[in-house]
Amino acid sequence: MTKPILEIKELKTSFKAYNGLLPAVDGVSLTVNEGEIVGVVGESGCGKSVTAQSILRLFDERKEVKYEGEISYGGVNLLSLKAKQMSSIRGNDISMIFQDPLTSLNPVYPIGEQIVEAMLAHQRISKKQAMQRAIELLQLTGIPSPQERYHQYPHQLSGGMRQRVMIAIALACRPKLLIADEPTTALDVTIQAQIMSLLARLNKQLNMSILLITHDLGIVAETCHKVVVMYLGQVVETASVQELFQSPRHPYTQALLQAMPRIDSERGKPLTVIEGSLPTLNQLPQGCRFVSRCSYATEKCHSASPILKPVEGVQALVRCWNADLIKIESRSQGQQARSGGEDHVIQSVQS
Amino acid sequence: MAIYVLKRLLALVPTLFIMSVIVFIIIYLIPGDPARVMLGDGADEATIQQVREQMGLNQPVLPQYINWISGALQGNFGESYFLGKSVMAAIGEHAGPTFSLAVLALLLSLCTAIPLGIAAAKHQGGLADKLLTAFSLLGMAIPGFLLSLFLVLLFAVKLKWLPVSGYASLQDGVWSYLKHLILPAVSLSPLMGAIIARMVRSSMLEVMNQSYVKTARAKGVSEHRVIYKHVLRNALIPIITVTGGAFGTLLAGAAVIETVFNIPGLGQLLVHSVARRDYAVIQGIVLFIAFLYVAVNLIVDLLYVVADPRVRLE
Amino acid sequence: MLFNPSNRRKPLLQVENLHKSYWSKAKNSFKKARVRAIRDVSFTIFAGETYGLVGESGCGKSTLGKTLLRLTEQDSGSILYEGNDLAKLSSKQLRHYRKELQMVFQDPYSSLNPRIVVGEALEEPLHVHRIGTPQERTERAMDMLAAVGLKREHYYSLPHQLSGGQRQRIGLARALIVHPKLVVCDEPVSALDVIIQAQIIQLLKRLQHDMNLTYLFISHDISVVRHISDRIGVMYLGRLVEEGDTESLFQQPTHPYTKLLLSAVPVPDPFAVKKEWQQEGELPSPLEKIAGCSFHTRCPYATERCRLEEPEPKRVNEEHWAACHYA
Amino acid sequence: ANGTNNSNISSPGPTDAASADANVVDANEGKELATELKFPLDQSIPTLDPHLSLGGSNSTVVLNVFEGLFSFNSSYEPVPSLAESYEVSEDGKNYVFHLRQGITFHNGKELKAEDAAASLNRWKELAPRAKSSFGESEFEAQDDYTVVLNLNEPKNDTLAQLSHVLNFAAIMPKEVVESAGPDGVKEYIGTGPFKLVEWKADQYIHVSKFENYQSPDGESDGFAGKREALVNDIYFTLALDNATRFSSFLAGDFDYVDVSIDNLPLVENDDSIELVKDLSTDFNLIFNKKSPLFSDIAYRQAVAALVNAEEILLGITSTPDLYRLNPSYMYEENAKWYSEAGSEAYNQSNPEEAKRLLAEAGYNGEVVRLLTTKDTGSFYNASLMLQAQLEAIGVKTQLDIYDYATMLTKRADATAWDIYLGPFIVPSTPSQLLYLNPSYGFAEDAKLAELLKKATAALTDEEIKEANDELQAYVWEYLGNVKIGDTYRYKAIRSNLQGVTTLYGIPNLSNTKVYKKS
Amino acid sequence: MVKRQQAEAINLYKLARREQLLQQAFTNTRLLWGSLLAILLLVVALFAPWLSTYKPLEVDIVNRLAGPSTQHLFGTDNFGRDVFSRVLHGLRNSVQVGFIASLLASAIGLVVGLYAAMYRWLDQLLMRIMDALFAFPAILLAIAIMAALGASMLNLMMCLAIVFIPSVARIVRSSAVVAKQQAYIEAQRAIGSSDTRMIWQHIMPNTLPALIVQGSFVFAESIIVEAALSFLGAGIPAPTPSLGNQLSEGKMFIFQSWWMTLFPGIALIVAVLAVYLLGDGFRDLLDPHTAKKGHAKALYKRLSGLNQAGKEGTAS
Ligand SMILES: Nc1ncnc2c1ncn2[C@@H]1O[C@H](COP(=O)(O)OP(=O)(O)OP(=O)(O)O)[C@@H](O)[C@H]1O
Ligand SMILES: Nc1ncnc2c1ncn2[C@@H]1O[C@H](COP(=O)(O)OP(=O)(O)OP(=O)(O)O)[C@@H](O)[C@H]1O
Ligand SMILES: [Mg+2]
Ligand SMILES: [Mg+2]
Repeated sequence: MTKPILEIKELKTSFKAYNGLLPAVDGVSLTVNEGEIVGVVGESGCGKSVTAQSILRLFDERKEVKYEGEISYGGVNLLSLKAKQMSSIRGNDISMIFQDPLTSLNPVYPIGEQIVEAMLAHQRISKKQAMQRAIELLQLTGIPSPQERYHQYPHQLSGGMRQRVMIAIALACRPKLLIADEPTTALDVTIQAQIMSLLARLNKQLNMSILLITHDLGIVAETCHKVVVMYLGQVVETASVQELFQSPRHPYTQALLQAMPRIDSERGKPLTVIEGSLPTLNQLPQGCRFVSRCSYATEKCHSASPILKPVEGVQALVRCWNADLIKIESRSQGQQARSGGEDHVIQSVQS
Repeated sequence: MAIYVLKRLLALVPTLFIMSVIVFIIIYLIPGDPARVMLGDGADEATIQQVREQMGLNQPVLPQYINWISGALQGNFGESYFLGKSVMAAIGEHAGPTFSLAVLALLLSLCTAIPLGIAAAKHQGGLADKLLTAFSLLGMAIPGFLLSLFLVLLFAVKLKWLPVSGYASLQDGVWSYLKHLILPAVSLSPLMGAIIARMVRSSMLEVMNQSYVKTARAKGVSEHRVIYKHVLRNALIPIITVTGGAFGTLLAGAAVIETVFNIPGLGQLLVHSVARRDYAVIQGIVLFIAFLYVAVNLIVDLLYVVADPRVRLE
Repeated sequence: MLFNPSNRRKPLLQVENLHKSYWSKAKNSFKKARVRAIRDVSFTIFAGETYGLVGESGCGKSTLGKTLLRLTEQDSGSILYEGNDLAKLSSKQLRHYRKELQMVFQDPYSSLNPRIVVGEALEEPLHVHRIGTPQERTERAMDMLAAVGLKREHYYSLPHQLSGGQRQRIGLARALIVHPKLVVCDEPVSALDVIIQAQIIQLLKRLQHDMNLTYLFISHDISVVRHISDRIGVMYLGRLVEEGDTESLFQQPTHPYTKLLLSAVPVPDPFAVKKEWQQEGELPSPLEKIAGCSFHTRCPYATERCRLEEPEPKRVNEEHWAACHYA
Repeated sequence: ANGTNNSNISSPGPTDAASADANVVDANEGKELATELKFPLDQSIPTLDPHLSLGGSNSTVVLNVFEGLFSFNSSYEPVPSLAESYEVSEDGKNYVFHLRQGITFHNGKELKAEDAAASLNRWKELAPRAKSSFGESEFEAQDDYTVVLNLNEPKNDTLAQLSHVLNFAAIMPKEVVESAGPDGVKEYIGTGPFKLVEWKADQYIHVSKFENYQSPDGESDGFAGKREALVNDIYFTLALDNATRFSSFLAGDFDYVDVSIDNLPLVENDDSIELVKDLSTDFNLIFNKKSPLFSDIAYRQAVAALVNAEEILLGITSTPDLYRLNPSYMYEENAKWYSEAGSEAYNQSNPEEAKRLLAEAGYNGEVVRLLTTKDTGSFYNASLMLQAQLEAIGVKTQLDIYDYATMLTKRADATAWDIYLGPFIVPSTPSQLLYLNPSYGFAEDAKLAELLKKATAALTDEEIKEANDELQAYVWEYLGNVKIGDTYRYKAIRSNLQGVTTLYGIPNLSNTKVYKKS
Repeated sequence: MVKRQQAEAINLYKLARREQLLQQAFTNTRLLWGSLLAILLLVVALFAPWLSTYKPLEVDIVNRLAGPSTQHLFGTDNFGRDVFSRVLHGLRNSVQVGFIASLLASAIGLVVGLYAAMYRWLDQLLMRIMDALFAFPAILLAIAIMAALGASMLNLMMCLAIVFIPSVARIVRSSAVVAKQQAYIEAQRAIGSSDTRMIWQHIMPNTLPALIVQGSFVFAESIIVEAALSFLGAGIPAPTPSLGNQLSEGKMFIFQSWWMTLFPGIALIVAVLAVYLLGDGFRDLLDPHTAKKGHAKALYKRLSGLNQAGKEGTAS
């Protein structure tokens, strides 16, 4: 359970702009252990997707980006692999599903073919066998009557089903690690719930690690074992789920938790609002990147950039000079509210 | 599908109607008349009037138009004053050369445009891309008739490889047929090639940014397969659209080239018919070209169905 | 109206039996199809309250919002605003009411003209309604910028120079500058990150208080709706299936769809008891005609009756009803 | 003159192509003959109906397919062709034509007098010049091989009218004539050395050797005398574009082409190409006698005083080699009708006088509209030169350029133009002069008509000379038109094409043989 | 106080915008080349009478068909007219015809396109007519119209305008339809704007980039079609020099006097090229969403521009 399968150390991904490099990701370190679901959360544009795609090196290195740091998978640094070797890892050892199931499937080929394509790219099996397996996969992901669906085109499926097909493609070669980049943002809550439970089930059944990128703390709380919080291209906090929700240490994490209207919180209580501006990627402040919006900021925060380090009393890693000083927020309001409405909800559905 | 095609063809009726009215108005406005052209320089006024009378040209426009349209509705588009045959027959004879020319020019354009477009999209900003920019700009800026002058000078007059002008039908032998069409087709193709190449490039680039291409890459599919299987196939619809448009334009717009190369095509026939005021033929050709235009568009739409399973005709 | 609650409060907008269908050419098909976006919707919004509207994507929320403001024409039904039926007015007569009925749009990126500076965009409504001199308009726009927490400099910004949150503030300012009575907020925060979302929600609340506004608040995020609304309507496939005051609705969700919706919302609390997911099936296409209860395809309790017979609204309590045979 | 078969051969024609040909050492000795000839046509052909057709291109084809009772020799003298002989009454009013016997049409039918009469009656209705000459009289078939024509008054141009190449008095089968519609005959059946095989409008006209052809006797001269088809097939190929036509010649597609002076160097030094210069057209300036200005003779005189014929001709032909000054409306080769009477008025080139006359006439800056076209011929160049001359003495001008069809319509409209300057094919008698009758420029002058009639009615050579001088002198006095001059054209003929002769610029392709190119 | 602040802000904004535009203009090679060529064209067009060494109509039969020399830079034509001077005047006329024709076509096409996009019943009517005109091959329609109206420069301009109205109207209509569906147009309606205001104030500017590109295309096409028409003998009436006239005359002398074809030909290509480049360049400049994806410079601007102004919010 604790054997790491993916370790990222100080990853830096910079986009080539016409007058220099634009570091969209600068300082991401995280570890995914075998069988673990790791959540990555953060604001839009903070570099979650770039991180995910950097792992598979999906950007064009000749023109688009420059990678630095280390991504080690099973002891091999992916960033040092040749293009061919990288191809053999993609979809095979590590696979990925994207945010938008509506556009992530090629509209002109039947879905079955697209699943089979992944298998044929990596495995030596006959077309027939591949087809058989594809149907099994469709079944596994909970698509009714997979035989017929196999020959259907993406537009003939609903959003939820398409996302299942995406998952089936990702699972085609039984990867050890699945990277899911906001797999449910385009879907309705009810469908989201189905997909999330499917992922959780696959994680258990296949002992497959998942790197789950999302902006929804609710999903993190319900599905993940570990959480990585990102802000402006950096990891600012990593912690186990319980720890993070119980005692968030980074001011940004705290802000996130408090700004969210919750279904289980006291109604009408004002949300916490933080002001301040977000710096641009090409004009980053010298010190901490959160400094412009942080209410705890000190002189030091303005001048020196903090590093990701363990904090006293918890297992979390936090990128904050004041992590030790910041008062631990009491456990989320939900605890009190939960006894109210929510239990009832559960009951009513199950009844 | 048959119903769909039928519907589309029916939708053509108002367009054709409007066109026929426009043509009639133009004909009404153009001075000069066929009787005078036929009787030539120095014919006396009395004879001309007599022939005009016999041709029905002395009627007012409206009866003339009604006459014509009621014939047209029964599939009779009239007789040419000069060709000694029905308009339909004349068009049928002249459509072949135009069609051959358009097809050959289109093939030439496609053969240059598609590889160039793909290469340019694959290596955006690279050599192929720059080449494409140069090619497309020049292709659009050099008029076909200008190009044709120099092509004739070089390949026909100086080198004597190809004939200067004229047309041979397929029955006269494939080589003879091609020989006569090569220069005109080459003169016509740069413009089409330029437009198609641009479209191939931009359409490919557009598709390359789609997330399903990323999905394909994330599956570990080879780059070659990504380009040719995933990107090109999806980039096809806009390419088909411009190609169809280009073909339509070729069919309709080869008049100048046909004149330069003395190819007995529709364009030339129309130019001649305007010159000698062969009214029925002018009407017929204009409507026929419009019909072709729509037919090409219809075929393009039908091709969409093949290219993209999302498109359905019902 | 069936469940008209006590007349303590003054109804501002009463919608009765509203219908709206689109004849749309599906994107890649050449055939026209009928989308029944709103089917027989009736409800009342009282002055000064926030009425929340939730439902899945495509269930007709935006269409309802736009139809109320006559941005799209309804097929049938009446929209009584302070006793006048908006549905019957000509577009000229409607102009007058446009001042009092405003809208904030979902997408802060596309709801501002990219070529027009913010200030001009703000003055536009004043200009249209011929309010004030140019000087006064500019002053009012500047005031409004301040009211929504922006600086005066932003007057000269182009939309693309602003962040999403800032744009949404502009959208809000533009709606409020003519001092409307009712503001339809169509998913005003769903394109925003939590932190910005919180800012806008607080701003909405403050302005409601300051300017005595009535909101129709549309969202697919039930947590947000719960946070801001006094009363909530739940929509499913063009129908209002349940309506009630917020407390009651969350205490006592009655329609199975409401229950499903509530249970599907992930709770940001790792200690919460995990639920067993029970639901199956997916949203049927609005293109298909569904007989009986529109939810029966997904409802675990569906019976023969649900398949055949359309349920009538049933009262749960004074201000709370649900359209389910088994409520 | 009790003319019977007038077959004396007069002095050689201007081009003398035939004899030049004979002198050329036959470089093709020992070469194989080809059976096919591809011949360029430079104008589109609206109809192949010989009675209707007016353009030179038509005649190129028509004269090989059809024959008339008479043909011109190279001195523009009528020589019997389908006619065996003829008789004219003393008073010049009654003609009897005896047809050759045993002539068959291309459709196999034998030529009879009724065919000739029917054809000629149709012809005289359709050809304006014939109509004005003997509109009231009828051709009648007396027996199977005799046709008679009785005129009201003597016409010395009768035979010339029957020979003329434009609106050619071709003989066709009676049935064909009778079934003809307003737009011409439906079938093209003649008696000529070639028969029509296929007419692909706007592309080519294919004629092939007529095996049963019966040639008239006598030495070949012009279109008269012995004719023989020496190739099996001729494709008259339309090549309207000058540049294309010439490049096709250079590329070897054609063996015959007209050469502009500027292209001359390209063919001049080629031994295998023979250059032939032939008289093609004359240019005349026509006044619109109904226009506000030129209805006044003073203005016509002013323009006549101004015209520098030489400059205009140079503008048309670009070289002194290709034109000659000529005050007469006839070519000097046509000895019978050539006259220099009134020639003082020709080519005056006197701007001062012109200015004076204008001032006298009270010219006040009115715009003179020059009607022209760019479509065919050298109308445009000529008008351009004239415009320059007019402008130089302060006449306001406007060049109205239309396409050919429009120009024809405009020219028939008395309100649409003032001056028209164009090429004319020179006929053999004054009665065929288009511009002396009202259809060109609305000449409605009683004296002119009177003199013309007199000239036509004259019977003896002396009478003719006298009447003609009088007419010509009056033409220069009346100034309905101003003669500019005669022009030549160069033709380039490849040496493997032998025996092409031309008359009126129209090639005679019978007696022409083609050798295969090595 | 407020006034001063305001003025300052306006100035700042204007400055920034100008700087941005300038910067874009200079990094836009097409625009740069296009403008250079266009300036050249403009100079030629405006100053042709002063630049030319002879009168374009001055006939000098003696010196006809003389090759390029110091006296006649581009040689002389078959009338001995100076080709250089004629090319200058030809450019002037061709450019003038193209410009006015495209201006007319753009203006009318704009109105037709906008109103067709706005009102459905009008759409049917207008677009059917446009379809009919569109299906007419441009050259052939032009020949017919020129035959009907008679050859003159004014008629040619009108005729070209008629020929090109449909293509402009179609483009304008389709981008207006897209613009009409934008949320901010709906927002405008919600505010209570009148249709006229909506069309001209809000929809029209959005069609401008497309209009400019299409307009420039029409401009370039007009120059070509004018030449083709003159080539067929239906263009600007001779002797007025136009590039097409010169080409069609040169054609006859191409074997010995290549300069009569070559120089007008080059002039034509340069003119068309200039207009195309300019159109393309302008589109890039005017379009607020310049960034073709992957275009590094534009992307960079978008990224940095986006967040610079952000005083509080997110990046997106
Ligand atoms: N191809 C690219 N070229 C240049 N910059 C890019 C590219 N892709 C992303 N970026 C920039 O990198 C930063 C991080 O983007 P990323 O997509 O990782 O954000 P994200 O956290 O996934 O946001 P979201 O929640 O919106 O998906 C952003 O500022 C984005 O604009
Ligand atoms: N202009 C239109 N033409 C045709 N169909 C439309 C149009 N607008 C909306 N629809 C259809 O009407 C239904 C309701 O759409 P609406 O936008 O009101 O849903 P919504 O609840 O607002 O969804 P979302 O949460 O995605 O915004 C959908 O099926 C939609 O596809
Ligand atoms: Mg992302
Ligand atoms: Mg919506």
